[in-house]
Amino acid sequence: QEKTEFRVAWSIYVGWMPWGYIEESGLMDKWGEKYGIDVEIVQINDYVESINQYTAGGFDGVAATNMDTLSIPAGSGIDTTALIVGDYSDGNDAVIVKGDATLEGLAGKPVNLVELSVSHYLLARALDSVGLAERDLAGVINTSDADMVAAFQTPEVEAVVTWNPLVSTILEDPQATSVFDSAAIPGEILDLMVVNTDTLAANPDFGRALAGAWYEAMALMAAGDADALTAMAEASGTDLAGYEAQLAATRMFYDPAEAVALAESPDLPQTMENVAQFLFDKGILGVGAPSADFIGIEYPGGTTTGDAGNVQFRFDPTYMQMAADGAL
Amino acid sequence: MRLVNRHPSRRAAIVLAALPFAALALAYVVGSEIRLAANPQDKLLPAPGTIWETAVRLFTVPDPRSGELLVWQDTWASLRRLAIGVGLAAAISLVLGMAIGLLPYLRRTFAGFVAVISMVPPLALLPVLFIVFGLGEVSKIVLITIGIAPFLTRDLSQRVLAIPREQMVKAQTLGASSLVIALRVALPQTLPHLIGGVRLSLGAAWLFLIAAEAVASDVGLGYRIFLVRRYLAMDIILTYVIWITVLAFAIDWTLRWVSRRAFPWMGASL
Amino acid sequence: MRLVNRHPSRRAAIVLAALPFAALALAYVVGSEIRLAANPQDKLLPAPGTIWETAVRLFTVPDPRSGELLVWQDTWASLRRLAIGVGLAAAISLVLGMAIGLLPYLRRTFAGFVAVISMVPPLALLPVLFIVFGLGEVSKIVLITIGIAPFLTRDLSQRVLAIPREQMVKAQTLGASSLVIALRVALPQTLPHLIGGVRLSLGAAWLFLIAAEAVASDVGLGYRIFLVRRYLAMDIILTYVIWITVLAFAIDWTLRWVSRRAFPWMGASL
Amino acid sequence: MGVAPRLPVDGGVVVSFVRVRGLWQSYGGRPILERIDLDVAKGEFVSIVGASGCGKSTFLRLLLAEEMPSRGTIRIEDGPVAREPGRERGVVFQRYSVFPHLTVRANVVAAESFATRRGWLSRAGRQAARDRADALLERIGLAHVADAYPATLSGGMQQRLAIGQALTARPRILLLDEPFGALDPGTRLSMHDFVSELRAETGMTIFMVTHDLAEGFKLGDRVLVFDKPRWDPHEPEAFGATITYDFDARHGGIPYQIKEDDHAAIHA
Amino acid sequence: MGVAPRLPVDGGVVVSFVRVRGLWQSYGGRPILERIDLDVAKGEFVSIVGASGCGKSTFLRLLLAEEMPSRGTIRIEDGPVAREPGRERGVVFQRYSVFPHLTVRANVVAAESFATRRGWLSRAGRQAARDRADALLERIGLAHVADAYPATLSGGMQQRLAIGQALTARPRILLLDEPFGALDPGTRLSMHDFVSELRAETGMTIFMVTHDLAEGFKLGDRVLVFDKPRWDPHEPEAFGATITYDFDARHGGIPYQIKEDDHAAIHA
Ligand SMILES: Nc1ncnc2c1ncn2[C@@H]1O[C@H](COP(=O)(O)OP(=O)(O)OP(=O)(O)O)[C@@H](O)[C@H]1O
Ligand SMILES: Nc1ncnc2c1ncn2[C@@H]1O[C@H](COP(=O)(O)OP(=O)(O)OP(=O)(O)O)[C@@H](O)[C@H]1O
Ligand SMILES: [Mg+2]
Ligand SMILES: [Mg+2]
Repeated sequence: QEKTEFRVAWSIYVGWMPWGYIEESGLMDKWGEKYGIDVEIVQINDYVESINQYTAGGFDGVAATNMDTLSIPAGSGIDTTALIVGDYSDGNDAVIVKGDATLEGLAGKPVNLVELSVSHYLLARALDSVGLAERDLAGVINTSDADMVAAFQTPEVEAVVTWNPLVSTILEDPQATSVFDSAAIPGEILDLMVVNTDTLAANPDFGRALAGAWYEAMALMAAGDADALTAMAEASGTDLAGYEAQLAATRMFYDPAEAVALAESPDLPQTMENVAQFLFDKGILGVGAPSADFIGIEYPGGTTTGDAGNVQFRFDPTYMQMAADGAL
Repeated sequence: MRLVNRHPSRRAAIVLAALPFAALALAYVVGSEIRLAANPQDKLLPAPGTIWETAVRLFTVPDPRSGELLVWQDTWASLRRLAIGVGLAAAISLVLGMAIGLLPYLRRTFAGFVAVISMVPPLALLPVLFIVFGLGEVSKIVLITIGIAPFLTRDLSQRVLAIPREQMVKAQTLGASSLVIALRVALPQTLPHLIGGVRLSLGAAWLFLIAAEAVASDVGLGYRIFLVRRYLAMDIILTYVIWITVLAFAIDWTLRWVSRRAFPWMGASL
Repeated sequence: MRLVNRHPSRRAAIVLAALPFAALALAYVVGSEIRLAANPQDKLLPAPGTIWETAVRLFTVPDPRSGELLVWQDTWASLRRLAIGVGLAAAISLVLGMAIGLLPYLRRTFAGFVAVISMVPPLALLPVLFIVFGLGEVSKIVLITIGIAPFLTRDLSQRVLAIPREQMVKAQTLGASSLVIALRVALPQTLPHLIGGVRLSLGAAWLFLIAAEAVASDVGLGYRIFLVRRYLAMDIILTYVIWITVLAFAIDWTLRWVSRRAFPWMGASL
Repeated sequence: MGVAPRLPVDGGVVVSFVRVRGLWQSYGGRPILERIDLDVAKGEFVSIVGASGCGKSTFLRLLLAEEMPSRGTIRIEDGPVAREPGRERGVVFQRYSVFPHLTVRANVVAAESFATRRGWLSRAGRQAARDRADALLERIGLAHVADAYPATLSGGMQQRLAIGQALTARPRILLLDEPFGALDPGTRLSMHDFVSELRAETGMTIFMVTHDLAEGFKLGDRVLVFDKPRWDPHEPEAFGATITYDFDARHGGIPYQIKEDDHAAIHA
Repeated sequence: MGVAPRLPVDGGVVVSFVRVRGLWQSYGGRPILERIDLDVAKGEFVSIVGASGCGKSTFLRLLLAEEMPSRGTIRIEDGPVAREPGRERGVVFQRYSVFPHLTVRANVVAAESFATRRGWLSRAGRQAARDRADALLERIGLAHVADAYPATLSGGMQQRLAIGQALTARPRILLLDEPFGALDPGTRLSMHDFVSELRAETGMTIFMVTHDLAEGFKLGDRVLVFDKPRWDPHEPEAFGATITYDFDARHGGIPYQIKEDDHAAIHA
C-alpha cells in the first residue's frame, strides 16, 4: 500500500557506513523531499537484531548480506528485493590464526566465529579450498562479534573468523596471521540494501530516493571527499587512515553500472546456490525447508534458481540502472 | 461485605488461578493466527501446534548434524555451569559472610569492600573476565560466582549479625570458643538463610549464565537461544524459554523442600 | 581472648577498611606493569595513569564528532531509562502487590501467575521484546520493568500479607472500607518495603539496562561499553565500570536516606 | 456440665443487650465451641477465662463478626446478625492494636477519619478531630507523647492508646483479648485502674478475655469460664468448649480459691 | 546517698565470694554506674531492682564480663579479673537464652559439648552426656519434650530449659536478667517454685534482676536497689546510678510498703 514515511535500518560495517553519513548529512532528507516522502535511516548496534526487526515488519528496508537476506527474511516468507548492491567483501572478512599456522593446520583446532554468519560461510569456503570440512575441526565456538578482539587475546583461542573493523584491530596483534580472506572468493559476500518487495512495488519513489541518496554519497566517496570519509571513519570508531585501509579490502561499487553488471552477471546464480546449500546444510534455510531449493531466487531477466513457485528473494537492478542512466 | 473479607469458594479459586494463564495463551493464539493469516511463513509467533511439534522434536529426535539430543545436551551443560557457579558463590559467601558477621576484625576489613563490590555491574566486566579466565567454562562459572557472591555475602553477614547477642553470650558462658560459636551456633542458623539467599539469587544466576553463553559457547541453553535468534526460530526460542522456566521452577521448589526438611526448627518462617 | 570478642581500635578499623581496596589496586598496578613491560601497546590492563587521563578526557573534553560530553550524555540517557523502567516496575508492583496482598479474589487469581512469571528469564525473552516493542526506548524500559516487576510484586504482596491481621480487623472496627484499608493501613506500611525492594532489584535493573543497550541503542552507558569492547579500549571500559559503580552506590545511598527520612516510624529496622 | 443462661432481669423483664444463641464453631470438622447461649445486659463487664486453646479468642472473634459461626447467632439489641467487623464493635488485642505508622494523635484521629470514603477528613473536620483527639489524650495521660510514634511508647502506653482509639469510634460493645497479657505487673495494675475509670465514665459493655483469674474477678461484673463439658479420653479433640461457669463477681460471692502462692509472692 | 558495703561475716572473718570494688561504667562519656562496691557471700541470692534504664542490665553485663568497666574490678574468690564470659558465669536472659536450632535435649548437651575443641563430643562421651541430659530434663519436668524444638515450647518451659542448661555447665555464679519478665502470672509463680527448689539443691550464688519488687523479696536473700544518688535537674544524665539500698530479705525485715493494689487484685 502507498505511504510516505519509511524506515530503514543499518548497522556498523565498512560498506554500510555511507548510510549513516546519508542520514546525518541531510542527503536523505534532500532526496526524500524530491520524491515527497520521508525516509528515516536508523542505526542498530546488533546486526542480527536489525534484520530480525525488518523481518518482523519494523522496518521497510535493511542493510544486510546476501546470505542473511536469504536465511532470515526470505526464509520467513518476507518477499525481499535487493535494491542496491553496495559492494562485495574483497578481504574484509578473514580467517585469522595465531602464529604462522596455515589453513590446512586448522584441522583439529577449534575456531571462534559468529555461528551461521557470513564468517561461518567464509570458513566453509576456506576449508573447501584445501579439501577440509567443518567436521575436521575441533569445533566451532559461537562468539559474539563484540568480544572477538578480546577473545583472540586469550590463550585457548587459536583461530577466529570475523569481519572489519575487527579484522584490522586483531591484525594489529603481531602474532595474528590472516590465512584466508574474502578476496579469494570475490563477489560471494555481497553487502546489500534490501527492501520489502511489496512496499517497493507500491512505492517506487521509495526506491528512487534511496538509490539517489546512495549514489550521491558514492560519488562523494569516489571523489575522495575528505569530510564525508572522515565522518564515516569516526562513526565506525576509527580514523581516516584506518577507514581507508578497510575500504581497500572492500570492492565498493561507486559506479551504479558496475553494480548492475554484478547483479546481471551469470556467476550470481551459482553463488546463491552455494549459499543456499550452505544454509540448508546448517538447517537454517527457512521453516522446515525440505531441500536447498526450497526458496526461489529471481535474477534480472526473470531467471530463477530454487523453487520458482516460492520466490522470496529478488535481485532487481531497475533502480541502480536509473542511477546509472542519471534518471533519478 | 468488604472486598477484603470476600473469599472465593474452592472451585472458584482454581478457576481464578487458571485465568491469567488462559488469558495469556488466548492472547498468544489470537496474535499468532492474525500474523499467520497475513503471512503463513511468519516465524515471529508460530502456531501453538508448531511449537508443540518443535518441542517434541527437540526433546526426542536427535540433531541430524551431531546425532545428539540437543536440548538435553544444552540442559546438562547449562545446569552444570549453574550448579558450579552458584555452589562456589554459596561456599564463598558462607565463609566470608560468617567471618564478617562473627569477627569484628574481618568485619571492619571486608564489610565496606563487599558493599562496594556488590555495586559493580558484572556484565560490564565480561570482556575482562574472558581475557583473564579464557573463553572456556571457567569464565562462565566465574561470571555467575562474582555476579551473585557479593549479594549473598552481604545477606549472610547480616543474618549472622542478626543472631541475638544473647545467644552469643550464652554460648560463651557454656565455654564455646570462637570456632565452636561459628560451627555450632552461627553455621546451623545461617544455613537456612543460605538456601533462601540462593533461591533469591537464582534469577540473577540464570541471567549471568545466559549472558555468558551468548558471548562465547558451543553448547548451553543460552547459547542455543542466541544462536537460533539468527534465523528468528521463535518456535525453538519459546520452547527453550518455557523449558528454562520449568527448570527454574523445579530448582526453586526443590530448594524450598530441602530447606523445610533440613531445618524443621525454622517452623513456618520459611 | 576469643576472636569474636576482639575489636580493632578506631584507627586500626580505618586502615583495615582500606586494606582490600589497596590490595586490589596493587594487584592491578602490578599486573598492568607486567603486561605493559612485555608489550607497551597492550590494551588489556592500561596503566592507572592512562585510565585517569582517559577519565578526565571523557568527563571534560567534548567529543569532536558531536561536540557533546559523551559520558554525561550516556549517563543521562541511561539514568532516564533506569528511572522510568524501575519507576514503572515499582508502580505496577505496588498496585498488584497490594491487590494480591489485600483481596482474596485477586490473590487467588494472580499469586500463582506472578510466581511462575518471575521464573521466566527475561534475557531469553530479549529477542521477543525487541520484535514486539521495537528497538527504541520502549523495549529497553520494558525489559527493565518485566525484569524486576515480578520479584517486586511477590515481595510487596508478602509484605502486605505480613501486616498483622489485628491491624486489619482494628481498621474495620474503626469503619474503614477496603479502599481506606488499602490507602491508610496497607499503603503507608508497604512504601518503605517498596523502597527496600527497589534497592534490592537495582542490581538486576542495571544488568537489564546494559544488556538492552548493548543490542540496540545509540547512547547510554551500556551502549558505550559494548561499542568500545570491539576495540578492547579497556581504559574507557574501566572508567565506565567505575562510574556505573559510583552511580549505583549514590542511588542506593539516596534511597536509603529517603527511606529513613520519610518513614521515621520504621525506626532502626531499615 | 452446661449451665442454663443466666438472664439479666430488670424489673421482671428480661433485658438482653447482647444475645448469643446456640453458637457452635468448628474448624475443619473439629469442634471448638459448642452450644453457647449467653445474654449480656447493657453496661455489663464480662470477663472470660479458660485454659489455653479452649476457644476464648475464637468466641471473641465471633462476637466481633470477624468470622461466622458454624451454627447459631449473635445479635446486639436484637438487630441483624453482623457479617463483618464494623464500628459498633470495638476491639483491643494483646499486640498490634495501634497503627505503627501513625503518630499517637493520628492514631486517635484515625478512629474518625477511617470511616470516611477515602480515609481522610476534610480540612475543616481535621482540626476539630485533632482537638478532640488531644482532649482524649489528655484524659488518658498521653498528651505529652501526642507526636511520637507507637514504637517509642512503653507497652502500657500503647495499650492505653489502643483502648482510647477503640473508644473514640464509640462502639456499642468493646472486646478485649488479653489486653494486658504482655505488660509487666506494675503497669498491669495501673491499667486496671485506667480501665475501671474509663468504664465508670462511659458505661460501656465490655467483654475481656484474660489468663489471669484474679484480673477477671477484679475488673468483671461476671466471669465466664470456658471448658469442655464432655471429654472423650480416646479422642481429646472430639468435643468443643462451652461456658461451664458463670460467676457473679459484683457482690463478693467468689466461689474461687485464691492460690496460696499469690500471698507468698508478696510476703516472701 | 551511698551505702557502706555490707560485708558477709562468717565467724568474725569477712568471707566474700564475689567482690566488686570501685566499679564505674560510662558509655560515650555518659556515666551509667558510679562507685559500686559490693561483697556477696557464697550461696547468696541477690535480687537487683531499680527504675527502667538505671543500669541493672549493665551491672549484670559487667558481672558476666561481657564488657569491661571504665574503672574498678570484679573478682570471684579473689581470682583474676575476667575479660570475657566463660563457664564460671552462667546466665539466663529474658529471651533468646536457648538455641532455637537444637532440640531440648541437645540444648542441655550443648552445655557440655560447647566446651570441647570443635563443639562436638566424642562418640563415647555423647551417650553419657545424653543420659545426664535426660536425667536433668526429668528433674526439671521437660522429659516429655526432649526431642522438641524450643519454638514449640511455652515461654515458661523455655526459661526452665534455659536455667537447666545454664546449671549444667556448673557455673560458680548464675546471673538472671528478668528471667520471668515475659511470662504470664501463673507461669511466673510456678517458675518461682522451680528456682527456689533448684537453689535449695545446688546452693548456687545467684544474681537476679527483676522489675517486680515482690518477686525480688520473695526469692532473694538480699535486695539491692539501684538509683541515682545525685541528681542535677539541668542535666539529668550527668550522674550514674549506684546501690542506694541493700535490704536483707531473709529475716522478714522488709522496709518496703506493699502496694494496696496487689491485694485488691486478688480479693477484687
Ligand atoms: N482459623 C483457625 N483454623 C483452625 N483452627 C483454629 C483457628 N483459630 C483457632 N483455631 C484452633 O482453635 C482452638 C482455640 O483457639 P483460640 O485461639 O480461640 O484459643 P484461646 O482460648 O484464645 O487460647 P489462648 O489462651 O492460647 O489464646 C485452638 O486449638 C486453635 O488451634
Ligand atoms: N552499649 C551501650 N551503649 C550506650 N548506651 C548504653 C549501652 N547499653 C546500655 N546503655 C544505656 O545505659 C542505660 C542503662 O541501660 P540498662 O540496659 O543497663 O538499663 P536497665 O536498668 O537494665 O533497664 P531495663 O529495666 O529497661 O532493662 C540506658 O540509658 C541505656 O540506654
Ligand atoms: Mg487467645
Ligand atoms: Mg535491663
